[in-house]
Amino acid sequence: MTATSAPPAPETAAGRPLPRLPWNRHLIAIAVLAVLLVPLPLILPPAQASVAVRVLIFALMSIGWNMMSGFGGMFSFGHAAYFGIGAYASAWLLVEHRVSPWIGILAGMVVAAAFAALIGFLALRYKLRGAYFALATFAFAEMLRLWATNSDFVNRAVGYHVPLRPEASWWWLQFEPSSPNYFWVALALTVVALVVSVLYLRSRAGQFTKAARDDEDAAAAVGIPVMRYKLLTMALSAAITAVAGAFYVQYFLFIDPDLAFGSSVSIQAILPAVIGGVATVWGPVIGAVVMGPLNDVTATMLRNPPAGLEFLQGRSGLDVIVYGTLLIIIVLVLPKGIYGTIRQRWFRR
Amino acid sequence: MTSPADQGHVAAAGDVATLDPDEARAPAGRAVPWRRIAVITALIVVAVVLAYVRSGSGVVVVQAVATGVLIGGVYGLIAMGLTLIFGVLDIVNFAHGSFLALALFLTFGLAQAGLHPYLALAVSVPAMFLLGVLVQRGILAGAMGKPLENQLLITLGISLIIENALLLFFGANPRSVPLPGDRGVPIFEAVANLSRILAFVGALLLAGLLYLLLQRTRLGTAIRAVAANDTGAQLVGIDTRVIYAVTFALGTACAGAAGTLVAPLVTIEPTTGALFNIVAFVVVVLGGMGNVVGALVGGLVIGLAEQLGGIYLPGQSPLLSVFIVFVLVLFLRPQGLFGRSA
Amino acid sequence: MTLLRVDGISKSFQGLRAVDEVSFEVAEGSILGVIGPNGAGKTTIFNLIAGALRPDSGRVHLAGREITGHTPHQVTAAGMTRTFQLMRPFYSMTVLENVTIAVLAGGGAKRTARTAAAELIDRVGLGRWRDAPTEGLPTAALKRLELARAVASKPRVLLLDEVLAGLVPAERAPVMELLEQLRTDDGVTLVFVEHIMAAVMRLSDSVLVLDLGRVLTTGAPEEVTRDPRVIEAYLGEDPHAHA
Amino acid sequence: MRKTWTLSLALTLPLALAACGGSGPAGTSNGGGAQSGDTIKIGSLHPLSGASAADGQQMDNGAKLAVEAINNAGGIKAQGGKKLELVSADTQGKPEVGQSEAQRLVSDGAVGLVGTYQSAVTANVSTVAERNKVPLVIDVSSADSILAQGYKYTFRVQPSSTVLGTAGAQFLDQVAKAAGKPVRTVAVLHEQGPFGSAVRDAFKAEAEKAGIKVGPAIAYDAANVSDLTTQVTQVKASGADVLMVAGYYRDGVLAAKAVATVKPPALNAVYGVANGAFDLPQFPKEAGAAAEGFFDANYHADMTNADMQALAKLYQERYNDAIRTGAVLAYDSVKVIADALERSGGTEPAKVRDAIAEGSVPTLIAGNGPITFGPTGENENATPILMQVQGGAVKQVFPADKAETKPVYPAFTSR
Repeated sequence: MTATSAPPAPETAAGRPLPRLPWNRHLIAIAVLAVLLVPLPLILPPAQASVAVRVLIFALMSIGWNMMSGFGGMFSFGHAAYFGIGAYASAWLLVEHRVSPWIGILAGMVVAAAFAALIGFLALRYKLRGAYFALATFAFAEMLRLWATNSDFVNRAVGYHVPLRPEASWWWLQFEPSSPNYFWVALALTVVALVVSVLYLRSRAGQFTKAARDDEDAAAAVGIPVMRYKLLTMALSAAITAVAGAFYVQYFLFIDPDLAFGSSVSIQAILPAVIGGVATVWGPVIGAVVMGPLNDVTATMLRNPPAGLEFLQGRSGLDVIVYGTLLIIIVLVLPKGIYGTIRQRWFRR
Repeated sequence: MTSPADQGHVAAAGDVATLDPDEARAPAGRAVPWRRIAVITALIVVAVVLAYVRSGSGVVVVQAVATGVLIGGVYGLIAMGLTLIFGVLDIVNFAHGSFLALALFLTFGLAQAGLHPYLALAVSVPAMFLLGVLVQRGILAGAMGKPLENQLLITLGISLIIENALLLFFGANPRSVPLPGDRGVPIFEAVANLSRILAFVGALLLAGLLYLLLQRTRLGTAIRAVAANDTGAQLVGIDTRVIYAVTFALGTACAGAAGTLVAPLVTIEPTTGALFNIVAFVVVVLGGMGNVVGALVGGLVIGLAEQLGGIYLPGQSPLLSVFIVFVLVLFLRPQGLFGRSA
Repeated sequence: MTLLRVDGISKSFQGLRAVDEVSFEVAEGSILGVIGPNGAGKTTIFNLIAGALRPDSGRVHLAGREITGHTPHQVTAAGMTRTFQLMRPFYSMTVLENVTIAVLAGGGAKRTARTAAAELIDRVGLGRWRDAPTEGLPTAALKRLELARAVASKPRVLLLDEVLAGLVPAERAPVMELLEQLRTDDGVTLVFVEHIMAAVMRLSDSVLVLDLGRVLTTGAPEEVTRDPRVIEAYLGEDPHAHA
Repeated sequence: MRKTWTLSLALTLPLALAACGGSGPAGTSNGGGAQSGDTIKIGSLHPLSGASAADGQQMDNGAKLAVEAINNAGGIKAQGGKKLELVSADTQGKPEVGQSEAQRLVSDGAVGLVGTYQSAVTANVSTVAERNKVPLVIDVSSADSILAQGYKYTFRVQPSSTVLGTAGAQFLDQVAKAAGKPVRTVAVLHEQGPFGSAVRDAFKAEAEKAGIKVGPAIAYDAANVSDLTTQVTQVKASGADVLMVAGYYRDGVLAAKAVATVKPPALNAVYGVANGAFDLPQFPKEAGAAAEGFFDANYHADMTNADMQALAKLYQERYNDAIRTGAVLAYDSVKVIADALERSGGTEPAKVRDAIAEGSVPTLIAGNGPITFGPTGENENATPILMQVQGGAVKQVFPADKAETKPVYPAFTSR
């Protein structure tokens, strides 16, 4: 970092300059990456472009999860709740009330944030920690799933189809199926989420959140209202994951209770961050890049299995076995995840 | 935020229980908490009466109670294994249900080969015990003492692998293991299948055996010692690594036994175990994490909640009422109905 | 002028009275030493007045305002900060970040917080560790960090829970000097729990002796140590056991 | 700043690599592309793996047999005898996968799609079809909502949930009246998903028109129900004389076992509507005596039709398995597209779509007239028939022209 010509850092009484904050580096990296990725959908064949969109949805979900569980230290096993709320809020507004998905995304964020704050308030009020906290978040997501399955208000297990529009429209967030616009919108949303998380982490609130994660009592003792910042973090985390849900609906044009609130959705929000690196800015993104295409790779393999494994043809489940194995290996061998480990080696301050 | 800072790391989930003032009055283990049993019984009676009012039919309520109690015993057995593992190893074992699924398929295979389904116990219990030892020594031992999330993620990984390996090799077509000579048995005005009653009785027997093992044998004493204080246990010469492996294996053996017992009742699919797993977590929290007797009682309560909930909330999934009970217990009595004792 | 006033606070745990009708006052700019054998309730009293525990009865006033039952961060905001007996840094952060957060939490401006924190770190003599991660820091440094972090929130009253414990004698003197400076230069009022009698004798204006949750006696250091009840209370326990 | 670049590169590279890793599908399709000049592609989208793989493979096989039959008969004669080529894809029963696989088939040049079994997957695939203006002929998927979107490119061969529920109620009324024991009260036991609910609603509306009281209606979660005894006890307590059951295979067997255990005395019949268990040959085998007398009003392959018998024989020989109705529906669906190709005068999907909308194609499904599509894309002649387990085998019993034998009502004479 010394090679850059930055304005001189302020010096202290002892005469040593203060270390530079890493945040600008993150912001620059995000910008560079965004610019590099813009032409991607024009290069990729359509099938791969849709994989790329899926990667971005994974990343978005997991950036949200990481905010609460990584930086906030509150391990959520129920992020499907927020993904589903985002998906359902935007689908409900669009299908039942003809409201633009853009407004639907915002509404989903607001509702998810409010729900997260409510769960968070209850969980913190009753001092649930560790396993109890994780199980409570799981229970709330499952309750939403069961409720949605049987509630006329959200069309029961049928879910929602997003009606097709006669022509492409930015306002209705609907394009030709092979349009690169989908990728660009997802990319923009992911970049915004990354920038928001970097800005949040360097803000007063983000710093307080990390302090409260490290030691709640010590944080309170230096004057941090721990509850307020934990709730704020949970709300922000839920809002980001809700964006992923809302975009999912607009891209796949369909949602039902299992796709929205199923426990596998919660796992999909956890895995990228754990594989990439929990409590790192880039972990969820890297994890999503690893995880997103796995399904297609294994499906391809199972369609034409290599010699000796012919009996696997037409079977499914291999992709999840690979996720599971990867998960165990990462937790045991690289507990800081792929990026976390790399950062430790390369960017050691 | 009035958490007692001088208690140090309250974050360790099990400690929550020890903060309960009631705990002091009912010292761990021995004394029978009559008052609490009375309260729970009263609550159950109220729930049954309300169900009667709601449904207007005595037969329906009797049937619901019978079915609930019978399946509740099985939930209890599954949850005992889970709670034992939590109490001793501090692991929230997400793979418990998948061990059960494995035992289901094992039982199916043996029954296909002509063995009586219940004789499969002789294979499934030792096999799952062995698998438990292997998993604990091979995978989980490397993460002992790490943050709770690590173990949770590892067991999640194990469950994903087992479940999908079953899917990969057996496919998802539902299978069943019919019990020879199965028939309806009248219980008061209600009826229940013989297989269901046998599963219940079997679950109670095994639960009793496990209880005796923990209370009356040297091994059980060692396990309880490690649960209470592992460094202390180490100091008096207990090899905690062996105890960890044995306890985890006992837990998975419970899942194995439960798998064989329920095989005639359920449709055998790779995901069947996951359904039981969710219920078992609820039961464990209800009974108090690490409390083996609490798990059995919790199982009965949840079995009833599931059946009666179907009467209270018609058209809603019975699981919803299970989760409602779960969340209420989490918030109001996080230490469970019986606090903590292993 | 009385800055901190504690009136008859009590706290029971599971029927056991850990703190029993304890009252005392601390004048602005003074230093109060709190001593007592193990289990006397010293840390519990800190927890009660700093808001970590809610007293069963009794009141706490800070600068004339009642703060009984306030949460810890509210107490800190009202002007009283505590340290912990076991060092509790924000483990994922460097020394500088730890103190910066405390400066921010004390209402410091974001622009100048890091500079202010760095100055504070230099002042407590942690300069060479400033950019080090707190993981693996020696005990002496962690004790200083705990102190720097507490001071960073600009308290009027500082509650110190055994800041000297775990330090070798050579490391104690500079810390004691620092405490005196805090009183003289910054006008901070100090209340400290301590086992090391030499420090209590040197620093305290007055001493509060606790035993079994009650106030045994209070007075000037020399008087108190001559009090036969105090000596009796300490019998069977070496007051330097924790040194 | 060098590290920033390194980081960006490190992030971009795996993404690019991952994209290549996923290129299997495209590679496969390029291989197929070489033949695109001389064949006409039809896409077959079914769950070839996953929870419904057995049914999915049956349907895919049915589609294959149809293509084979058409090619053996000289291909598409109006287009110079061009041969059909079936491109199969696996939805894994997952909507996202269904969507991307459908997209892949369309990019490969499929002129029409056949599929897909699960309603959620079909919903997604129908959207792909609509957006790409390629016709989709649904073989199996009964949810009403799919065709309620107003899509122009989606057609359905099997009857919808509403048709099934309505006809089910009519059959029940007629059979009971003919037996001289008109139905008084029907209790309903249905899975809580869209299928069970839609069947319940349609059945209830039609039954009440005939003066039959319907209630209680008890829902259960098909995914995790392990026992239906309490529910059947509720039926017993209600005193209903008929129990209608709308669900899938596993829960259907549970319901049969529960009825055999509880034995509601007032019950004259257990009556499935589009039940996933009651009309399958393996149902009497698994449920044993408990299955005897069970009715099911469902679409079903017409075993009285000679062509159907030939197809069943061929299927048995080729795949060593008894043909299921799903496979027959897939077979018919391919026939629908082939018929349209004969009349469309080209292979542009839009023209094929118009030809499908106007077509009339004979079917192997019992009770149905030729397949003709109404304005919403629904097969106007799709209707169920009534079957009953008699002597341990599933028999067609109603309407009279499709009956192999007479219905037995009340079904439980011995109780």
